[in-house]
Amino acid sequence: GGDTATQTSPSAAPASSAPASKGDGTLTLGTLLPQTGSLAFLGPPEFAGVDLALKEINEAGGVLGKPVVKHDTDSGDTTTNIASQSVDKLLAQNADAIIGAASSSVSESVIDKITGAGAIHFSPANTSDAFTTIADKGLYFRTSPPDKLQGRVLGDLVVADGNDTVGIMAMQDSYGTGLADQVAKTVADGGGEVVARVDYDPKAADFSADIAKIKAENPKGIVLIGFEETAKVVQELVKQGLPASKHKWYMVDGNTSNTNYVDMPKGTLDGVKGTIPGAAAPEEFQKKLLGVNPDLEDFSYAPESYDAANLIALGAEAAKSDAGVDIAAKLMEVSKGGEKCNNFKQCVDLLKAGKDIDYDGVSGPVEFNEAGDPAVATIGIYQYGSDNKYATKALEYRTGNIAG
Amino acid sequence: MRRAVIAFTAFLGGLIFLLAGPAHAGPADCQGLRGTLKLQGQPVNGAKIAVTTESGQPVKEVTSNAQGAWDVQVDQIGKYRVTLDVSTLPQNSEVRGGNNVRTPTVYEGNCSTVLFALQPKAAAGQPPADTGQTTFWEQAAQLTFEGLNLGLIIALAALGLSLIYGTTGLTNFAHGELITLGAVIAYTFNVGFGIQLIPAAILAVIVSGGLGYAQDRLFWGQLRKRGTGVIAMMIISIGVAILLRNLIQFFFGAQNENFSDYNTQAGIVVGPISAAPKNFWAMGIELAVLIVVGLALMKTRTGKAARAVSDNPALAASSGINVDRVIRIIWTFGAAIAALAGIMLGVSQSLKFTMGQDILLLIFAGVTLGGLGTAFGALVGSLVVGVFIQVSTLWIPPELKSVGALAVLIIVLLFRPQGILGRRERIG
Amino acid sequence: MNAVPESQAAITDRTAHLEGAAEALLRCDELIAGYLPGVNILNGSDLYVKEGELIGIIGPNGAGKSTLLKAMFGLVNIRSGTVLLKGENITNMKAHTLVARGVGYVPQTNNVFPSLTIEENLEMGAFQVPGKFKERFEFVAELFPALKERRKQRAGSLSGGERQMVAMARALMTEPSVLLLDEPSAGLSPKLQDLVFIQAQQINKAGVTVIMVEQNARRCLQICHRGYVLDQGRNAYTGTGKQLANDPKVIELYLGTLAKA
Amino acid sequence: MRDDTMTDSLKAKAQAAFKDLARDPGVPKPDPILVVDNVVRRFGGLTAVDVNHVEIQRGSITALIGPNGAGKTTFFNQLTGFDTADSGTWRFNERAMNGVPAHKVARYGMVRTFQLTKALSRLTVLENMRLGAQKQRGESFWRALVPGFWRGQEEEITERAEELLVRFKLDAKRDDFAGSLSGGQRKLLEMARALMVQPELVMLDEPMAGVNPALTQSLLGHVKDLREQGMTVLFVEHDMDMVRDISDWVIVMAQGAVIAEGPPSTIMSDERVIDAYLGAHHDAPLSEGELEAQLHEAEAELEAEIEEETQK
Amino acid sequence: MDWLTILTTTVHAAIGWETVVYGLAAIGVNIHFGYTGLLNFGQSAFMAVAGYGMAVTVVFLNLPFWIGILVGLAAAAVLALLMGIPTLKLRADYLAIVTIAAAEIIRLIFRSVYFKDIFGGSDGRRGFNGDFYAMNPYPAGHYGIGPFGFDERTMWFLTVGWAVVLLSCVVVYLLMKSPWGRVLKAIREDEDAVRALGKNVFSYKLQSLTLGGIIGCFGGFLYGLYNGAVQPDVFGTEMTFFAYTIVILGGAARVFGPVVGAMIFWVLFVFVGNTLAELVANGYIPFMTTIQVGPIRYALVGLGFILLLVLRPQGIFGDKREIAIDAR
Ligand SMILES: Nc1ncnc2c1ncn2[C@@H]1O[C@H](COP(=O)(O)OP(=O)(O)OP(=O)(O)O)[C@@H](O)[C@H]1O
Ligand SMILES: Nc1ncnc2c1ncn2[C@@H]1O[C@H](COP(=O)(O)OP(=O)(O)OP(=O)(O)O)[C@@H](O)[C@H]1O
Ligand SMILES: CC(C)C[C@H](N)C(=O)O
Ligand SMILES: [Mg+2]
Ligand SMILES: [Mg+2]
Repeated sequence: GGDTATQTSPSAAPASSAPASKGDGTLTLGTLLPQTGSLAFLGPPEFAGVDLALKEINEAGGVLGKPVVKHDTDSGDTTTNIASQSVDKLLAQNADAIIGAASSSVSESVIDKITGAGAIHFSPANTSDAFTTIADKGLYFRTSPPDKLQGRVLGDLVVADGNDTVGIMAMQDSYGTGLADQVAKTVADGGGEVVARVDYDPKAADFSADIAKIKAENPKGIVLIGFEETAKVVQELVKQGLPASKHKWYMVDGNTSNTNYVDMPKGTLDGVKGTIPGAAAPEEFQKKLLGVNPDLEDFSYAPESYDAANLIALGAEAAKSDAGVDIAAKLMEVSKGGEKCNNFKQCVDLLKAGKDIDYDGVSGPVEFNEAGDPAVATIGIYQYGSDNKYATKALEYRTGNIAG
Repeated sequence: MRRAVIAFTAFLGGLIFLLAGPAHAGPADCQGLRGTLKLQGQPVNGAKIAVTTESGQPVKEVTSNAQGAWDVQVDQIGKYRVTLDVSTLPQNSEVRGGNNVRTPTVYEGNCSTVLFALQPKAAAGQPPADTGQTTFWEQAAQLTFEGLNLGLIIALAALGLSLIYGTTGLTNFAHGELITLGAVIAYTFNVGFGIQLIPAAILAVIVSGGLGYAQDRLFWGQLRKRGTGVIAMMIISIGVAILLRNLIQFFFGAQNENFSDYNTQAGIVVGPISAAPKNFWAMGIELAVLIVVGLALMKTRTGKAARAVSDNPALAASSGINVDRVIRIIWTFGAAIAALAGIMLGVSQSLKFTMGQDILLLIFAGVTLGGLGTAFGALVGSLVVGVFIQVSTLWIPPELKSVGALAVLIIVLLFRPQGILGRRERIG
Repeated sequence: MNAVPESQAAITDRTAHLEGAAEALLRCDELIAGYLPGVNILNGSDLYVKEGELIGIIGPNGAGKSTLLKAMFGLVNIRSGTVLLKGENITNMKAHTLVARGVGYVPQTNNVFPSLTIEENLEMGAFQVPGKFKERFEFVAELFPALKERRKQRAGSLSGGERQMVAMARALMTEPSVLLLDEPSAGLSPKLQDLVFIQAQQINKAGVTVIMVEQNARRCLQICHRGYVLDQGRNAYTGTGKQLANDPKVIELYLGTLAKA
Repeated sequence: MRDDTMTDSLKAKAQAAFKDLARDPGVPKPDPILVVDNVVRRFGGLTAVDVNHVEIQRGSITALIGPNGAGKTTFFNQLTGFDTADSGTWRFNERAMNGVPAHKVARYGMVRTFQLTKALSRLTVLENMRLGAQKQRGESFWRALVPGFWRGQEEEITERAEELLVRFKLDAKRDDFAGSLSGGQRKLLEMARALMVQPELVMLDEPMAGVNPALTQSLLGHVKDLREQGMTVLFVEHDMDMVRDISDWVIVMAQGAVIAEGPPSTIMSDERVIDAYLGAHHDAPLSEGELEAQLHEAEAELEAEIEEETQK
Repeated sequence: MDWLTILTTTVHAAIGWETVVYGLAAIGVNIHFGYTGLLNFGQSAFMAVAGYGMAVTVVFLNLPFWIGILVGLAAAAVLALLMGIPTLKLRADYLAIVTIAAAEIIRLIFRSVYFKDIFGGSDGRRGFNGDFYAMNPYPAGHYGIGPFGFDERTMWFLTVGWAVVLLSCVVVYLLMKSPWGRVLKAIREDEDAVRALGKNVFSYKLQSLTLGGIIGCFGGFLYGLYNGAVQPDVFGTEMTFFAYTIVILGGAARVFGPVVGAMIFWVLFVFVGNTLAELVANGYIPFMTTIQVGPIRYALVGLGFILLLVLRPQGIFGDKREIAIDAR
């Protein structure tokens, strides 16, 4: 988050000095990830990523000589108040850093509470632009890139596929509308025309009216931005005569899923493309994840979660303290500029040897900028086959600077 | 509708001429602008394209190659102007929309694609090529159909609610969960045991009826016996709703699911409407059930007894009506009908553990609008709600569509406080 | 009320009751019943009716007359005591099963189904014998012609007296062998009050056992074979109708002198 | 019991006002408190009320009688603002009252009771009574917050309420919930509560139906007292003994219209009234002999019918 | 098993922010429903307009905190009028549905894209509680005994919160003992009878709606202040439902019913949830995964409420006799 924002808002200033750190010698991590709600399908890989990292950290001797402690909680989604209670519980358990939430909206709803308590708020999956400028006392970080990049890549993809008329169905929240704005801008710049844009309520009972609005304009390409409810949108598209065989559909990280569409008739999603932030995860990493949770079907955001846990642990080692504020001060340092290393054991050994390190994670090089966002990131472009699943190997990866 | 059909054919036949760049044409270290010009699916060779900086400084001019592709690499990132020289296009073609200037941005280490969509020039006097758009009236027709589709499902669900409310005075906030449960049971038979959906649905309706019976026998009936008031029962039903909903989530999961039959059925076109065959079947079944049950309530002895029990259970008992039995019959039917509504909802949308809860307010709105406790009122009210929700999106954003329907509810009740078909009580 | 009055009517005592009740069709013994936990409304009421008798129950407001009828009919929980019908123990039996045994009941208040039409109300009266509906409907329609005219009107919109007619008619839809009437004449015009009393007597003549609670006490005592005076949930006096009607104490405490005529 | 001679003289005084009046429906009274013109209320095809002109004499006890369904209660509903008349005007103390909402009607001094009683179930009997009192300081939001403002008044009210409760034999029930009262007790409470309002005109809808005769009798004395205090009473009743005993004037309604007016003695012998309302046995309860005769008649009829049936 | 955490979170829940916020919502509902018999199922709307009124004033209009509070209060009062004038003439059950509908309309407007610039769409508004915590008189530190206790922020919040709760209780106590309260209770029983006695029923209902709404509105402020954010979806029907459950748990028409009800509610909620989570995390319930804890917790909580209400339908403070009267 931008400390600048804190300063420009005078009303927030008195509270912006983070409370005294309460390091107790043990690094305590809390997870705030979706066990329920509309992102529940992304919960398993994220939990697995954190679990894997923790396993490696503790095998390597823990942090500050003690094993890292972890508490799992559910983030639910914005329609429930679960996240808030989970945070209360984690803070009561002296969590130094909280990994989560997945949904940007959920994160926004608890960020003041977490940072107000002086803990680190570290999301592996928030991509909303809002966090770049949010007032966070310097305690908010993320390993996932802001949607500026994803929007750019997706927009370009849509144009490159020759869609001169584009319809956008976007879930109405900070993530959905932000991403949709970025896509729309890129498409317009590149010569396409966004002929229909519907920001829908993900809780709506059905989407027939929304699709009717898209259908009215008969766009060539249709961009679907949302979470799990996209399955309903897909059905409605097919029903109203806008199937993927006649129109080109595009999806995003919130709905490019290998579990949500498998029971649809063969070929429903054939050829549909989707973008997910994150570089190709090495085979070996996926295998390790499967070792932690053999039932994994999606791997989205597992690398980001893994990196988040590692970074926090390294930050603590570098700061020689487990207090959130101290770790936060070191996070930028360990993420860039120094001797490269890419797992906890390797990095911590370098740290102990008194070296400056640059952690390069599974999800990418992870170099934090001032706002606590990764400065450079990779977006993968995936494509569905006739079995309504996408290959975990992307068609293409595009790496770029977030800024610019 | 004919126009829409033609539009699609046109689209498929490539009447619209496109120009598209391949998804990954350039080298990995590409930094600049690129694109591909196509007309009617054929590459356009020799079209001139000029790239300048934002301020107009010329950067480079290129011509499209045999594949129609062009490519300009730049050193500076930032905004550029790309102009297509229309005079170099094949005769009788033009840029769709007429604008031949684009202002893309180049980012570090990335190429941005620039698109000029080409189409044949419309001959003078001829209407412009059909773009496959739908007219207002086609949209209105489609939305009315969607409204009836939704309205009938709401009506069916509302009927179950209204039966139980009418007989026991219970405002059952757990009705949504009865709907979900019906759908989930059908799902279990259908997907879990591999039974075709129609027999699975019949089984599920029967099982749900049984569960409704059991629910009254073991729970609500016992509460009534203890003299629990209707308000207390209403609050208890909130607890039941929370319990059931989360149990369903525990077993079923939190994701959307679909029946294995009729899933994502492709739409067929009937007049101005595009809908899946299953929608028509479902609407037929719903209407039939509604009318049969409504008439049964008005005409049969048990139906009248149900209304009598609703008015005054003690007096009903004094008249020789076995009140508990009547209530159990109603619970059985109410739950069975709710289950059917759930299955229909699952068929037409998809299944989720909150599916019932999500439409509960609309159900209540339908029941209330029609007049509490009247079977046909529930039908009328629900149809009004359903149609209003969908049709209002012609004017308001779809995300606010429920606002329209709920506002109508309030406005109607202002002028008819007893609902559309309800009756006023006499005073004195 | 504790002072022993000088009167023709006997102050109730158990021996007389037990004697008379021996061959009764319906008898209640030492009923204790009430609505709220810990509050008894009936404090050991005794009552018996022989087959073919017409019994009147009178007493001040709140004495427990309605409660007694409700208790017999299974609408109030009996805490102790027994109710026997033809020797069968029917204590706390459900109302609808009593209807099947030939008991009919007209409540004092809330005695119609407001959202049902008059005709449907009467249909409910004949619920257990739907086949008889037509025939009985003609019968009650003749008694209360107003009802036939309005058969499609919802009972909820009827006037107080019209409701009372519906309530009475509803009970007459079945041909009960025991009929419990709770203030059937209240709210009716004098003309119809006559009708009700005559009707009650006629039904009784036809072999129906009738128990009638009335505030129109004089009229009631006039036609009944025996009467009970209930006070504070206990039988205060009992005797033949004539005895009670002429008893000075009963007159002073319960009948008043207004209608002496 | 009150001093008979005294009430009798008062009764005479009240009746003096009626002495020279014509016996026509709608006859003008010397000092009317309520004047009603052309009030019509229809329910679908049914004309429930169609009153041309009627006046209620101030300070009198007027009875409104008529067969069941004549429209008496509906008429009350129109006058007191509980229902909207299709047309018509009425003036109470010279003030036009149509369209005035129910609570204002009561505040102007015209209070009614309900035939189907409306006990405030989960309030105690005493609270029910207290509610009736008017102009309570503690009924305004801000003053309610400071008990000092209303304590004193509350005590006065309670005193008055308790007096009435004793009169109505409800004092033993004063702290019980009104919902636990018997049918007759509810009637009593309904009336007692209306009297708490201290209205100018009290309109009682069958106040004594279901009330024990002995109690009725003692309450009649109270009603006469009201007249003494200058209150006007308009009541609906089917108990002719009561009507005869206390009313100064009787208005008869049938099928929505006023068909006759007059003092009780003459009205009860009016042919139309006997026909439509009283029936043959109005002036005295059936004597034993009559009863027998009636019964025989009925039996004979029945037999004849049965014979007819069997012959068919 | 981390019994200590379970214990501390449970104890904290009893006096924590949820109890304060939901307690206030329930005190409002108690006035509406418990005393006046108004089935207002739109209580969450009062909380929403209050929270948003404050948030929008501070964040969007850049006005000071106190103005935000005033705006929130005004918004709640206006809502009471807007909602009350058309709906208070409806029969109880119709009123229930209409008020739910009204509350949903408000929520949908708050979350709409159309007004996103003002209300922030489905993400709501955040970053407005700085002034509130700036007023905190407690120096930084831990307040409490051993593991039981709060940091200075929470202490400040709870001090203010409980002061508001107690003040509300005093007001309710005074009012409901007065003739004013008697009129409300009478309206609950039968409004026609009250009308016949010359009371302006409509005006009293409106007063009741406004008063309960304003008390609920403090719940809305405090929700926003504690969480530092207001979001449309937390002000959904569930919040109102919980408030009703709390009222019934504590005993309707009892001054302290809502407060005690809220304590029971949240203790149950937190205790069940955290115990279960710990049991699962430590492998005592092998057939369940941590992911399934969420739903089972809610299910158990639902079950708990059912049992409480079944076993004690009159609530903690309620009078059994009252329940027995006119059960239907
Ligand atoms: N809301 C209504 N809808 C239809 N008919 C009604 C309605 N209210 C009253 N009526 C009819 O109007 C007529 C007059 O009713 P009202 O209650 O005024 O009679 P009443 O003179 O008070 O009779 P009673 O002596 O029996 O109380 C009755 O026939 C009744 O059925
Ligand atoms: N539903 C009830 N709940 C609690 N108490 C009740 C209830 N109904 C009646 N009671 C109490 O029982 C007593 C007897 O009532 P009941 O109705 O039997 O009297 P009653 O003799 O029929 O009087 P009335 O002549 O006025 O109808 C009353 O004093 C009343 O307090
Ligand atoms: C898990 C992701 C789909 C979450 C999404 N990127 C968001 O920020 O809301
Ligand atoms: Mg009685
Ligand atoms: Mg009447």
